[in-house]
Amino acid sequence: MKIQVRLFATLRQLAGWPQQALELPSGATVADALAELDRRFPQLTVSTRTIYVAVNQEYARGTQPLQEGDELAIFPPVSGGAANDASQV
Amino acid sequence: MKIQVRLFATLRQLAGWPQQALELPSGATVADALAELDRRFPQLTVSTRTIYVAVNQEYARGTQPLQEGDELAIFPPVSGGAANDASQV
Amino acid sequence: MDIPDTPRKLFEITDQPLSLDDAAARVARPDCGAVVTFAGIVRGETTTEEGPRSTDFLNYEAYGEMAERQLARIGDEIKQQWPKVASVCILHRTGRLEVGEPSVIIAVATPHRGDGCFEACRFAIERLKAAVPIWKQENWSDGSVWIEGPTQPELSAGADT
Amino acid sequence: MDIPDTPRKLFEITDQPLSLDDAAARVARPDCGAVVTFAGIVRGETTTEEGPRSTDFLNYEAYGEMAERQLARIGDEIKQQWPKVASVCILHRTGRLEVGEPSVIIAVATPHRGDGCFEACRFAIERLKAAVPIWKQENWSDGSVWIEGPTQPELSAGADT
Repeated sequence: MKIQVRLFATLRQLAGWPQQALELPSGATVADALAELDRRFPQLTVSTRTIYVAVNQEYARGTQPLQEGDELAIFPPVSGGAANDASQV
Repeated sequence: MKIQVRLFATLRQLAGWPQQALELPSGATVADALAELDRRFPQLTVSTRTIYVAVNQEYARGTQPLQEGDELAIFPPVSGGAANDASQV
Repeated sequence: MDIPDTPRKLFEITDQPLSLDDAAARVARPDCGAVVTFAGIVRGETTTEEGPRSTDFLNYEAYGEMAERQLARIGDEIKQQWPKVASVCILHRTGRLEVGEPSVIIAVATPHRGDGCFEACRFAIERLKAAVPIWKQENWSDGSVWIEGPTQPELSAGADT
Repeated sequence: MDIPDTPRKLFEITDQPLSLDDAAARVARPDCGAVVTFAGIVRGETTTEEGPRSTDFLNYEAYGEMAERQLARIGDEIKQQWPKVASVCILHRTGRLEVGEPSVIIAVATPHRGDGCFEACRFAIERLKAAVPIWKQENWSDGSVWIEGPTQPELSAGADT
């Protein structure tokens, strides 16, 4: 099955692309997709980095099964909002 | 001595004037000024009404002595601010 | 929210329409990342114990010189209570106000959002309603009345006369 | 603060400049007399443990569709927690922001000021910073870095992989 992978912020910059199709075996989970991405794009360092994952724009766990056509977004901890000082603002 | 009396809101409407000079004996207090106003302008009902008094733009008590040229403001409990519902807003 | 070249008044009684963006610009500081504002708006519909009531417009009257002095004092009180507050602006409009227009706008700027901007803004509107010499006249289709706020015994001249 | 004829979005990710008056107009309701707003502003000077630091500009990137959905969810959470809140608007800007510009604006309208508008506005900015997929890149004279917020363990995909 084929899913769409979207990357944001640091991850997008590390990979050099914002969106790409990924072929996965039927029945694959979010964790399987991350392992496949780690193999194909080691510069993403998804296995050692703190990342959030969303499937079809909802936060998801590694155990979640994926479906054909799903949108899998991978991104670092969010830092929107108030101002330019992540630790204090 | 002569002081300036200023009235606001309901009191201004009851009296029909916003500002007027008032002649008082030397040494008169705020309470003396209110008694004189009550005598000369009974429609103000200052003796029975809840009023605030300011002398030279500072809240004042009845015991405060007045000086020549003082500005004595008399007004009802304030109702500025949020919205059109004094009791709840 | 440009920072103006010439400082504008932080505590002002005015007959001109009020703007939140304008108030926020007046408190803007290069080291402030958080601005909280409060706007008091003229309501068209009010729920009362006697059921819904409809307002046509309001008239606000102020003892302008004293009111601005009292507003500045609220600013001083805020800086004592929340020392990280960098700037406070309180604007109150006078004259005729239509439904939907703001009668009062408060803006408080702090470096970070946890530095008291929410608390200080709330404090300002409570203090304003208690002690700043401004009065509103409510106007309905069938008449008008001057609204008197709740009595503040410590401000009443009668307390010791 | 005119009430617009056509409703504007209450939860929006946009590359256009943000305005407090605009956000307040979006939450305006005839029965609401209180509007509280929060604006997060790009600071030019920040005090850090290593001393003062100067920012040139910020870049914000968002996962727009998901971010707007998460913002709307914050609005739902607010209405559950503060049932008297009549309307919530949350706007976040993306792209390049200069010092002094607001990156996020929140507006909350209630009938009266004691109906939760201050508390709900504060809640919204806390939730936004924790869960809405937006990232900022800080740019100084000598480089830039993507800021990562504190980790929310309950959102991390690795929690049970």
